[in-house]
Amino acid sequence: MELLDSFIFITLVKTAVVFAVLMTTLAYLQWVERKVIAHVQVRPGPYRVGPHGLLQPVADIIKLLTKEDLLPPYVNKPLYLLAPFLAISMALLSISVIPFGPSIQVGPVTTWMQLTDLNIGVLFILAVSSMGVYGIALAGWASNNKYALIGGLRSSAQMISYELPMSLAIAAPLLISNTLSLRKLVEAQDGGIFSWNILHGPFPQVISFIIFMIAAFAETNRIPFDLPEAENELVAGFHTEYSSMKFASFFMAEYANMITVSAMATLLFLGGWMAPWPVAWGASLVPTVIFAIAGVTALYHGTHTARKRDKLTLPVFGIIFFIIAGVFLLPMVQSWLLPLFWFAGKTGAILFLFIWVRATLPRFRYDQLMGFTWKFLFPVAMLNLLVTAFLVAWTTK
Amino acid sequence: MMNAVPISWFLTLSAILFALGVAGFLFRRNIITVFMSIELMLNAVNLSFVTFSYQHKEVSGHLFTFFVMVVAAAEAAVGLAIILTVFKGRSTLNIDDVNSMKN
Amino acid sequence: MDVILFLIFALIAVACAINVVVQTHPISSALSLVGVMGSLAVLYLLLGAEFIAAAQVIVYAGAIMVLFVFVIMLLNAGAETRKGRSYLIPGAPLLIVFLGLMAFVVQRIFPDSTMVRFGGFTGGGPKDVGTALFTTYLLPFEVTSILILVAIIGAIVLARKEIDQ
Amino acid sequence: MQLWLIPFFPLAGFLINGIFGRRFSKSLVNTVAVGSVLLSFLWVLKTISAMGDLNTPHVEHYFTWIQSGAINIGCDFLVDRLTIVMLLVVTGIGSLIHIYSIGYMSHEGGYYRFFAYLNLFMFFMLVLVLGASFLLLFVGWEGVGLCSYLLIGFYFDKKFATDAGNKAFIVNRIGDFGFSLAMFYIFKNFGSLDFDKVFQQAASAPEWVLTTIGLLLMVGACGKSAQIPLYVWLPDAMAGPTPVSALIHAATMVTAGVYMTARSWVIFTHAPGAMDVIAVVGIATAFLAATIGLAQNDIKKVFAYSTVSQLGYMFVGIGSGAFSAGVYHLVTHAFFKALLFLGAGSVIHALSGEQDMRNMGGLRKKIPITFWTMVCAWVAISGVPPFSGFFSKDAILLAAYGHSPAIYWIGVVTAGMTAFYVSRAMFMTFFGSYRGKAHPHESPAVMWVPLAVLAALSLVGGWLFPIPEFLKGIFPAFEEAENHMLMYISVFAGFAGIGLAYLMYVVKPGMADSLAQTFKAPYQLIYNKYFVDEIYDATVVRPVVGGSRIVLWKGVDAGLIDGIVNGVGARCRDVGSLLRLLQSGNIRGYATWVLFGSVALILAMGLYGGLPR
Repeated sequence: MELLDSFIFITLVKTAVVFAVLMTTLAYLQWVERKVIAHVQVRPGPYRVGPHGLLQPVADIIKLLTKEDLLPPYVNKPLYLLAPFLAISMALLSISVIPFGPSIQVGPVTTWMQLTDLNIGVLFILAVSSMGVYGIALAGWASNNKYALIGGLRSSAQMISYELPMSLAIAAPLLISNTLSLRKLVEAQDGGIFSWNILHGPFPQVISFIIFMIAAFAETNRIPFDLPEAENELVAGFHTEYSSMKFASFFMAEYANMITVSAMATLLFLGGWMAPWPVAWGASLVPTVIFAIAGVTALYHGTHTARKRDKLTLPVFGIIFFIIAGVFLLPMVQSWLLPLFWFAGKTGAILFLFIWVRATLPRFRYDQLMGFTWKFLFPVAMLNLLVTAFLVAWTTK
Repeated sequence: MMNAVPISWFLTLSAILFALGVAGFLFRRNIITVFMSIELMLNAVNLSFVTFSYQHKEVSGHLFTFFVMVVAAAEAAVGLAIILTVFKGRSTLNIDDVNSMKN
Repeated sequence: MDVILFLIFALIAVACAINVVVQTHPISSALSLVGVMGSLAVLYLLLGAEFIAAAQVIVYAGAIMVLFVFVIMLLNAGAETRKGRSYLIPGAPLLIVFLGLMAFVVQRIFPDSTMVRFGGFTGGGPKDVGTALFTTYLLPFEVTSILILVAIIGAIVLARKEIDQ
Repeated sequence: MQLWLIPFFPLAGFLINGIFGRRFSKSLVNTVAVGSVLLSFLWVLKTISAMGDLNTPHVEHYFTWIQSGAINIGCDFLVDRLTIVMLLVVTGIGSLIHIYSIGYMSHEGGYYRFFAYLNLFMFFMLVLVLGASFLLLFVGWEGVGLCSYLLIGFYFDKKFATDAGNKAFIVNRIGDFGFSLAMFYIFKNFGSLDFDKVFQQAASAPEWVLTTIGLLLMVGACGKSAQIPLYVWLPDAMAGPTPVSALIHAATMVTAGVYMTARSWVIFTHAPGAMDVIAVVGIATAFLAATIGLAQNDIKKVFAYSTVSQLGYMFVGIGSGAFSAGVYHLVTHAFFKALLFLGAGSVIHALSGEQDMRNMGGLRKKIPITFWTMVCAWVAISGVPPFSGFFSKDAILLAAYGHSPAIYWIGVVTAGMTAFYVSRAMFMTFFGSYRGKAHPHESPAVMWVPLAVLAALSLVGGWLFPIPEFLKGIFPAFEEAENHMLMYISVFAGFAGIGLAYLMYVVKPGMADSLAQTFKAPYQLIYNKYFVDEIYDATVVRPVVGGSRIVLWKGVDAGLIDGIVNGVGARCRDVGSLLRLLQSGNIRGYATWVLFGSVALILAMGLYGGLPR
């Protein structure tokens, strides 16, 4: 019974940690997005709440929680209430099988940096993400509003259609790694950048990666595939009628899905928490160097500041960065902090890509969107899978 | 004892689900609901297949379930297309109105 | 543990299935059916059918039922109209007899000798299914792909708009 | 020894001409056709030179054709001395006629079709001759029948030609039916259709079995070789092009019956009754056909009846036990009758299609080569010694005398009539003054060279090829009447015929007509061919057609079969209209029935076992 207790205990602790980290990330991802888009558009972005608007997410949360929760009289009530719940729970569910790093030792227990490892983890994620469409479709339908309905219809058609090339794109690296467990998938990519599936022989999965990313944009309804909530034609698409916490649920679901697909891309193609080159060549020093450079930059900008308040904040940030750089040198935390750094770095890069694309690209026309996946992505993904399968079969044995 | 489920429970569950599917088929008038009742029956049968597979400790039942799923997918595509066509022509989803095969 | 798990999900399945039948609105029925499928997926896991459980969710709940929901939304189908004769009189007694007979047969053929335990059968992973699929059941598999192709073509032919010449 | 090459060449020729001939030029078509037959002829010669003396048959097995239960029929080819004789006749005369056809057909349509058919005929004829079992022989037998049909009806846009083709085909079916029965009976009794196995057992079989088989085979031979009562198709077959008449209806196909009976000599020698029937049928045919020939005015009809008559002679030889004499006459007849037909063709060609002898006359000067070659045939067929016809006819008559003097005397009379009608034809055509309107011209070399070769063969073939000596090892010996008197009598009969014809058609040209007036009834009888066609029409054709119409069509087909079919349909409709009440068109109604059915099934299963314990 002690083992069971400890298993449940450990799982509960891990869940709490992951949940807290995820929620914080969600909140701050929103902030980062606004900041990045603002800088792309040459404006400062959120700046008022806290230094550099760092407390803006907290303010947003408070606003969303305290707003009046409107329940329009003409909606299908049970489904209207069910939809955001479905959306957020499906989005959060898939994070449970994603591994963030290797096993760590905390005191007497050794455990994996992962909530649970399914030997069909990839299938699980596919299954859960395929269920995610219900939230949006039902929200659209239950709102009893033509904009919402069209948004929901578009969304379900789009998600079903893009699931196909996505699954095919996922299948190709799986063939190379020969497993469905996400943890083993990463372990198979150990040994530097040329062991990652995106560059790994016998057939580098570059095409597969690109297809996966395009499909991921569509699955998360991000620009340029945000037809379901196209503001200028559908007001706000499927969540037109939602407000307050229910609106926040859809919002969070979208960002959680972004994180999930970014993590999936990292795991499937970019080697998960593996460093791009061996420790012998100084891989363990990379975070220290990066944070040190960040600290130097912050200190420099603190002395040559454009705004008055930055004179105080930027040096503080610089010092914090230096401290973090120092932490990465401690041998006792290196074993789990370094993998986490690489994982978060890769995922963050892909998330940055999401934001970058949002700031850059216009929206698809709807028929182009469907034609693109069925007439281009799907055949290419199929061909890529065939070539991969052929080469894998050729080189095995 | 509490740690194991008799296999007949699974089969009984399958029978209940199947009967409910039949009931849906018989008592519902909406053509889509009737169609979904068929899916429910297929699911009930799938459960029996997987159960038998467990009993015989081999994988064939899973394969049959797999094939049933594929057939169900094909059936859903064609069936829903037919429903769309029917609705386009008659603007009704009531199955009792679609009886022009008589005479 | 297993019994509790089974009972929970069996009850959910039966409740959802009843809901499928009694709801007058097709979209409620559809969502209940998704519930049945989800709980069946858990029961499949209990029976050691990992791959089938995943496929159940991906294919049935994630694709087929979405198609249903999609069509219901497209046709904007309302609650069903009550007209035409009811089949409750011949149907319900027959159904009860049928269910009773089925239960009787199951009890007769399968006495409680075989017990299902989680992990009692591990041959249902993707690898086992795939091996069987591409060796013993290769021909059915290929035939199924033809079936799918035919279904796609049939669906397109049925549902496309007539192009005016 | 690659015997298969012999029929293969004509087959290849047929395929090439049949498939591509339409696009070929005429010279290419006849190169292929004639070349294939010449190759076949050369291969026969090579085979003969390689075979040596051939005292024992040489059999080649190619593949098992039919294997089913007790039946095991291979595709085997057999060569012995009889086959060699037939091969030489078929390919040799066939080559000559192919060459002749180049000239004769040069102005005709369907050129490639004609040569393709001729090649196909050669193929089947060679299969017939080479086949080592009755069934393979039958394949060739039917094949030549088919080609005969195709070639008789070659001018298919003319009704009399297609009618003649149909007549030949249908009459031959009767004979083939007999042949098929014979084969079934052979297989039933001997368990095989191979010649060697059948003949091995035949010697010890009961006589009545052999008599039955022999008579059935005789029916087949009657059809193919135009004997009474099935001879009626042959005169009509003259509707085909003249080379066809020469090749198929004089030299080769019609002799298939003779060949088949000669090949089956073991069966016949053990069935004396069948032998007698053959002899009587043969002499009756010979005599009757000769009398009809006396009064015909169409030059080809005269020779057609002459052919029937001469075939009768061959059967007399067979029926008398003188198989080699029959085959001997087969060979010489092939020479001079082919020559007669080709000569007649040359005359017709010269007169641009005129066939009626009353419109000819005096052609001796105008087409001398044709005349002189036909003179050779004339003397040969008339039995003038020492030309070929004399030897073979004499051999048959002597053998017949040994068998039965009556047959001999009828044979002599027939020989006289033969000489008369051939002489009549010669005198009407070549002597006197020209009575026609066309402008005769001599035929080209490609036509008269084969004539010349055949003329030479007709003259010297008799002693050049001593067939009876050659075949002595195969056939049983027969007693030949050693009586020179008989020989003189038959020679005298021949000269008498010629003299009488000279008297009636050259010295006193009006005499024939006055004789016809005097003996009006018999003249009309033979002029109208004994009204045989009319009798057949009245006794066989009309009853069969009428019976089919009334009994089979109106009674059985329309009444019984249609009644059953319509009745079944009507009852089905009645039952269906009852069952239709179930088909409410309401899908939930159907589902209820299905549920009801499953409940009933499970109940039945529970009540009547099917469940364990």
